[in-house]
Amino acid sequence: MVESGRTNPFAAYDPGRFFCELTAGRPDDRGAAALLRERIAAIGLDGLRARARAAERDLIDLGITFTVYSEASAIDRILPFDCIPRLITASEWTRIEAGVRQRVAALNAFLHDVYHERRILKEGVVPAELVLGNANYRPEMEDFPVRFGTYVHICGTDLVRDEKGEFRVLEDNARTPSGVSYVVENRHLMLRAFPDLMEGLRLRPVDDYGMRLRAAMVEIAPAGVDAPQVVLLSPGIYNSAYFEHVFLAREMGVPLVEGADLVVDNERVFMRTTAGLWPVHTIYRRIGDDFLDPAVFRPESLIGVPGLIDAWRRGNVALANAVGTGVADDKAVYAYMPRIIRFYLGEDAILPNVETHICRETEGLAYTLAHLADLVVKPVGESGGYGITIGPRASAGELAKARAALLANPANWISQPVVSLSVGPTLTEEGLRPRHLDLRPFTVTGRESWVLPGGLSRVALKEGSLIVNSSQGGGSKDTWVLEEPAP
Amino acid sequence: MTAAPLLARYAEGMFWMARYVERVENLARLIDVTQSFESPGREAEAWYALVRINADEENFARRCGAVSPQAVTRFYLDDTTNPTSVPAAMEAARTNARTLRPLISTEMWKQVNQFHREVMETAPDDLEGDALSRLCARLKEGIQAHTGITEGTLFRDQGWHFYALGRLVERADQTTRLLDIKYHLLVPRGREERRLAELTQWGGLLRAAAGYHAFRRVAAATFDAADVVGFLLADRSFPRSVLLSLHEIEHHLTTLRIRYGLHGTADALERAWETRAAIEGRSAERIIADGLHEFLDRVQRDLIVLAGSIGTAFFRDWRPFAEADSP
Amino acid sequence: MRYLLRHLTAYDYAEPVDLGVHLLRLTPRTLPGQRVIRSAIRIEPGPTWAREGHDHFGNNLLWLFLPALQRHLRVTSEAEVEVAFPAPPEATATLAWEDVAAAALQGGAAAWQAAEFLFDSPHAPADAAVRAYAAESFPPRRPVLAGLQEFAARIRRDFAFRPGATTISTRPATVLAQKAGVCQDFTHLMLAGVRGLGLPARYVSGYICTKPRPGQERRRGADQSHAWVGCWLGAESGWVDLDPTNNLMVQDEHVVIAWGRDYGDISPVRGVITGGGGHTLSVSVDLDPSQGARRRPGGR
Amino acid sequence: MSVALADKSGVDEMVDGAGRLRPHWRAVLDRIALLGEGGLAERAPRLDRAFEDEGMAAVLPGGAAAGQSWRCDPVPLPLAAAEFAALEAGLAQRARLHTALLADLYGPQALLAEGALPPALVYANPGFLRSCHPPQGAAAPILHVYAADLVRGADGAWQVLAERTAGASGIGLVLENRRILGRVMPELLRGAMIRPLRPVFDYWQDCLARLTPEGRPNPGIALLTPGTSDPMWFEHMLLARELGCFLVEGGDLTVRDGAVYLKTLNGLEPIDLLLRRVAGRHLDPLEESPERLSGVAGLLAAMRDGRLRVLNHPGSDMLEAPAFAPFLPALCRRLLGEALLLPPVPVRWLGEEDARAELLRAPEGWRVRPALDGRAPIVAIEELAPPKRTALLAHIAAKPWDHVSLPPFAPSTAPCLEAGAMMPKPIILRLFLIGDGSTWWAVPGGLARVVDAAERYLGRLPPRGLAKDVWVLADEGLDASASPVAAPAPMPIRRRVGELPSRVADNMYWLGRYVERLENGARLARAAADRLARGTSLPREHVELATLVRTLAVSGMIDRETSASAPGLLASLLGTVAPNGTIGTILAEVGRVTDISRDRLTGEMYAVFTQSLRAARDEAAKTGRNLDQLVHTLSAIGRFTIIVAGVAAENMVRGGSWLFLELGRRLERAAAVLLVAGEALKGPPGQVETGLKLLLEFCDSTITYRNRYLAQMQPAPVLDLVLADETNPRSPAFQFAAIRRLLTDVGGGVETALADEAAALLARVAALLSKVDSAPDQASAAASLPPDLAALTAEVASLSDRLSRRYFTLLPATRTIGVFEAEDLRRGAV
Repeated sequence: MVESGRTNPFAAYDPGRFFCELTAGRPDDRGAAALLRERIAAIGLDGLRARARAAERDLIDLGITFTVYSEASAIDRILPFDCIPRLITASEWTRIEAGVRQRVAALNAFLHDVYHERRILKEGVVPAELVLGNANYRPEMEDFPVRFGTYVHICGTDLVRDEKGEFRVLEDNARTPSGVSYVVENRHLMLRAFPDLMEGLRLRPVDDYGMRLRAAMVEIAPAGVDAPQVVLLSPGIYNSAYFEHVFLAREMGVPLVEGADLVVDNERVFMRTTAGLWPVHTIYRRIGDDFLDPAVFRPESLIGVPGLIDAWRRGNVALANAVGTGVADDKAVYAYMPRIIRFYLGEDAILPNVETHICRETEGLAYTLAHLADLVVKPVGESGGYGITIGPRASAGELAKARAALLANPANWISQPVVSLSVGPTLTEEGLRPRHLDLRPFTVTGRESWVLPGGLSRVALKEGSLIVNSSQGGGSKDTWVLEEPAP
Repeated sequence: MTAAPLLARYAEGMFWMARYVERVENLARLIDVTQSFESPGREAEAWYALVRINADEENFARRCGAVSPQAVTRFYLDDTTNPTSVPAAMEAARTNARTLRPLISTEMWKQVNQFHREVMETAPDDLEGDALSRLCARLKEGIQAHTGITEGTLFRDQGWHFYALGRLVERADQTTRLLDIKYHLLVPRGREERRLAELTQWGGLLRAAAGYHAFRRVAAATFDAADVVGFLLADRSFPRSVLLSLHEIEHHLTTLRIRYGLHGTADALERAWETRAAIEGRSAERIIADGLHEFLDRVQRDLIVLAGSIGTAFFRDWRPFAEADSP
Repeated sequence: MRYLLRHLTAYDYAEPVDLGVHLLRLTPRTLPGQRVIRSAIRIEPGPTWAREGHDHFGNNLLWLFLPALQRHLRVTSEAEVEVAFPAPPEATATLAWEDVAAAALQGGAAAWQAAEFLFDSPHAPADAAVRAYAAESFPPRRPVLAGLQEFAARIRRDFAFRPGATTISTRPATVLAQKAGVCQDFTHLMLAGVRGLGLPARYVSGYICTKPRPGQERRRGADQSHAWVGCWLGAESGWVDLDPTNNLMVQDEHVVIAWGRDYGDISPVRGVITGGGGHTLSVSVDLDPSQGARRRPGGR
Repeated sequence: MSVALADKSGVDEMVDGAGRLRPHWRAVLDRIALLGEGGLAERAPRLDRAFEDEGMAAVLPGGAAAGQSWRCDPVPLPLAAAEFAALEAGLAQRARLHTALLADLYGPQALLAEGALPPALVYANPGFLRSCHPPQGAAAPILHVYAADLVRGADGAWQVLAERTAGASGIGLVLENRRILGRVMPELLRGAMIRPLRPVFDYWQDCLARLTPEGRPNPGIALLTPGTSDPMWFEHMLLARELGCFLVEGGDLTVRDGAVYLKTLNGLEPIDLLLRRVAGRHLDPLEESPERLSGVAGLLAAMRDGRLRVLNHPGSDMLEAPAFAPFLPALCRRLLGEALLLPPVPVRWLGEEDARAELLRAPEGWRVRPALDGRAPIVAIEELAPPKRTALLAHIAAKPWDHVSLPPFAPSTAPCLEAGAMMPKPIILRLFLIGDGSTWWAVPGGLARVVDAAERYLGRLPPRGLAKDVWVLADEGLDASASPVAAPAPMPIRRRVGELPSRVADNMYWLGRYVERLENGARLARAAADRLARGTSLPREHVELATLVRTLAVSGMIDRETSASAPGLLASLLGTVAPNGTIGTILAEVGRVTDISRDRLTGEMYAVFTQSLRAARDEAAKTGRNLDQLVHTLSAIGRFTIIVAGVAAENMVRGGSWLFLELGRRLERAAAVLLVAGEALKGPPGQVETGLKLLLEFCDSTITYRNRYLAQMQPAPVLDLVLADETNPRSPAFQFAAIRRLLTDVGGGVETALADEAAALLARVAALLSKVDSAPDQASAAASLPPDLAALTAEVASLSDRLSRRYFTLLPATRTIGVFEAEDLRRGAV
């Protein structure tokens, strides 16, 4: 059914059994959600659609796009943007913020430990082969000191929300998490296109991310440098996230460089300028470990900087994130995160994991095999939604294939129950409809951690879909964190 | 606190973005003038001159074959696969702008981006009848908006100087080529009784260089070929004259050298100075008597070398340790 | 009769004048009945450029370009003139006025120059009432001069000489209605009336003797520029001048400076200035009989 | 395509009496057929639109509403080569005849003495200038342009209805018709074998070269226009531009010591040739019509003295009198010894007894018009109401020489597009000739004017109407683009930089200031609108908005009192962009100045300016009363201002116009940034950071600031960037440096006083900065700046004043003395 523009767009909206981010009653929102619904209704479906179209046009004009490459051509696409914002109350945010800080602290402690004493492995809390045998483990990092013990300077923590409204961590992104530019741009877009929706609501601002990030990058620069030169290293304009790189470079006020712009001479890193070589002290890199230095990792990499790792190891340049962090955000390690937090911090995880069964452990494998049709089975060390089997939706043949794969290499798998992701009203062809959401807050850590209020809310635009990745048909929403009530 | 100097890649991007933008403007103007001033019965010749000015004879023959107004406009305005077309130039300008995104204002990028899309949406209908002149007007207006934003938002730092160099080099090159081709179309016919017809053609040439009214104001009454050649080559206030372009090129190179200590400008400066001296040293009559084509040929070669030496000094081929490393 | 003429025009400006261009008609014409023995015009401040010449009507002209930033302009015209205009023909012997009118309109060798003064002019436009007033003196076939003399006498009789009653733009019809004015108004009135009947008539400017002759009353219009009417009596008799202000035939009390269709053609000191703010003007005219070379005109 | 049959009353241009197509129309119909079925009807509205947008009416201040301008019918009127050649010969003969006639009438007047012309035609003629007829004789009067209105009689032969010897109004329309037709319907002209109009100006300039008084190698040439209020101003502008001469008004010229000069920035420039578009009798208030001060005092003296040549001769207006027509055949034999080739329409002068008698016998059926005024309309006696008719007949009886009579005439008809079909409409053809005093050349085109049924023929071109492009077909075998002109010696190029009339410099300066004022106003309003949109909850946002409101109020854009609340501010902002608001008024002013400066802008620049300006004004005039509309309007204004900036940066010749446009922009921009800085820093030191952020936003410098400095918002670096950084295109320092360069150029390196002042301002900015930089508490130091900034702003204003006084000061008003006063006759003596 397609609703006409005049009816209340919420009339036909039914989130079913899922937690709805806008219609679930939350006493601590102080009426914000109701106010927002009223305002959305006042604009009406036609109004929403017209303004959304204008907003998309704006995105295209601004070139806020990612690039999809096929053989014949390169097409610039915008990340689909849904104009109905997601609301987070002040108390919810307090909890999330504390939770992701705790988690980032644990990740950094973990990384420091595995590249130094390996206490956690020696004590058997985490299986040693899971770490040392991991493809993302970098022996080059062993015994290498990083400033403040911070390996993960920028961390994106993926959260979901179950039927009860409980936030759970789905995944840690400790390598080169992306998407933060959308958080800021979405807010700008909402300010331009829907100023009336937020009028009078006190929202936590998001526009100082660049400044915070730059401050952290300056902090981590090699000691003794007076005015450290920070750069952002991008694979170049053909990278699908190029827009985000530009955005961050501009927001930070640092040069955006490509590999070819940097040269290493005498174990120091320089950039090529019209006036000659200019020293560089901190590199916020948006290139994977493997491509960073063809002299050390993949020799065929054209986007890297030969000699970079040497210079880094000499302490002449800082890299953010550090090399070798991939070992910490592995799905296999994820399962152990509650134990890791307890090990290093002596606390329980503030934000629980999604219940996870580690198939390398006998009970885990047994449980998984027994409940295969009810579980989501995920490979470890992969990302992007590929290779996943969702039990309740899988055919008998698919289940059989998954079972075989599990038995062949149990250590490569974990399983989780189907999390019923929360939903938010989303503008579709039919009208406002519930669509599943996740949330990725970003944590910036130099000497200390700072969490960007809100984060990226991704939405699965297909009905019933749980896959929120942009490459798989996901979109995004602006995330509104309400300010603490005034004292 | 000193800011970091300009990345070499940015300098290159600025230079090339400006060249492509200038190219779009020149093409739009040429097409507009050709269409407004085509002589009855001699359309094909007029349109083919456009192809020759852009040194596209082979390229055109391969892609289009026979010359007709329609073929030429399609070739330059609606053929994205032709590397010398307006869409191709705009694509290149945008790619460079994308590279420069961290450096240029949001307004500037947004305008390039919008304008690029507008150019890419050119449809065959836009080349028909009166739509063509409207299209050319839109193209020119788009470039003028680009220039205005650049003027108002681009800091006058190194990047701006490279931007200016790009526009000026391209402009000087276009003006010499325009003069070369048009002059040879006109002069061999020079029988006295056709003088007026030629003057009319010169008017078309001046319009193509956007200098018609300026010239009218300078040349009080009648004029001849030498006046036009002199104006386009050596006028000191006409923005598209070769001399003024060279003069400004020198200014920008000198600023880069003095204010930013870029000593790689030496070669290019010398080249600009020599070319300028060659133009200033001789009257238009003298240049024509000695062979205008040969002279323009030399200026063009000089410009190529000039652009090359800017490139060698600052852009792609720049090898910081090449000399030290070589045995 | 010999006269010494002195005509002083003085402009005083509130603010300096940036630029002044002037056209003077102050030098008496040389005519069969008028001999200009000497004449001089002094200008202060001295002009940066001057040209002498004649206008379409043969009047003497002087163009002046004055230097910038003057605060005043003084023009002094001095001349010694001997006048003895021939006596007019016997009035009853002149042509019937209708014949004069027809000859003038016809133009051609005998009359084409007189025909110029047949037509309306800006200061003497045709007017039915004025024409009717004039026509009373022109019954059919009346000799033209007889009609003119009677017309001039009627003006002298019917109108009061009253400075300030009119301005330069007052039309003859208004003058006729209010029956008052100055010499210029009477001249324009008479021009409009006579031309309305198809007779050529011209505006003559000049001076009239300042001091009355023994036994006569002082003439109206003395001490100033004066104006009267020249009338064409046909190819043979040519032009005679009548002064309606004083009801006189012009013979030896008047000095002729210039003539034209009306005042607009002969204004004596005409100029275009830029700046200057307000100004005051003072004029004085003396036309006194000279006793030989008792006093040299021109002051030197 | 339907072609209605020609009305019986007149011959039809396209079909003969038997309904057969005349052969020379074949070419036209073939071209039209190329447009396809309905193609003509489809293009017609676009043609109308183009004329409204770019035509003559579009330049009239305020723009013209639809239907107020000249339109061009899409169907041209072709003239066969032989027919045109005959017309050219006939009209050239008439032009020669008129030249000879003038030579006599402003010389010996033998024709009057012989009785070949009645005196009334000369002496009652308001066009006869006595000041041009000195008794001792003068140089022979010269005709240089000539036009004639023609109608085709029932016998198919062309007759001359009226002649234009003063100037040839309408030639600009001819060129515009062809240009716009060529642009909107290029297919129509492509490949048509018609003679091009382009050589017109080349020929014209050749003529001017030959007409230059001898011994003047670099003549100063000017075209004198009554000014922008003249309905034909567009044409004057076009001609001046194409002929490369100055477009001047009376006030731009001055006569010094007997020579004519143009007042320019560099002083006085001599003028040798004056093309006049002002009636001869309004040229010189000293000698003619003192009541009009539109002319130049002393001009005629300079002309008589041989220092200036006026074209056409000031006295030539007299020949437009319709009464000359019946005398022309005899005069032609008498003066040229030739038979008159082109007959006039059968006009009779009522000064002739027979003609008068015939008219009075049966007045019905006669047309009457004033004999001596070629611009007065023709009246049909039978159409007059009885009292008017009686009055007219009485007037004719009293002053028979004052009128002419003519029988009714039926102009030929030509097909015009009406409601998609071709309909025959009566036309009058105006052709134009250009000459150098001896030889004449006809412009190979013309103006075919459609005579509205309601309109009686007027002597002058009406302010609007429907015209047809006239195509002169090229002779077979003859090169269409060749023309029979002998080559004169080429003239050397003459530099004209700096010879800018002060009036034009003034206009360009204000154009620059207004455009920049618009940009700054739009920027501030935009910043306020954005904050209004997103709401202001944080204290910082309150401070920002309050600062913006203050700045807008100080700039006179809004009223501070009524803008205190959010709805009040929105209303104020909408009010300021409305047509009667401050920004709306500036927009209108920009439009006005653009129009009157049009002769200084190339056609391309003008088109770009006006199109984007119109878009901005259209947006501003929309009735939407919401934020969206406001933002749209501000964007459109922004687009206009950047386009002007773009054109100024790359497309304008670096001459006087450009210098003053730039000066205006730079001064205004410097003042605006200083103003915003002053307002942003008002307040306690604790609010300084907020002010600094706002300042960075206004100056587009946020990204650069981040690029150069760390996140920390510190007063000294921010103020350095926005005020004192000479590389920042928005900083006052950048403007002052530019102003110094511009003023140095304007002063020609000789006058340095003003440039030195600009340099002093630059130093003042630097001093302000060091004050903040060296202070122990930068925030307090910054908060103490507003008085200094205000002082600096005042100095910018004073620089502007001095600049105006130096370069634009208009001379005080001119007046006449000694004509209207005549106190000497009225002073109260006795």
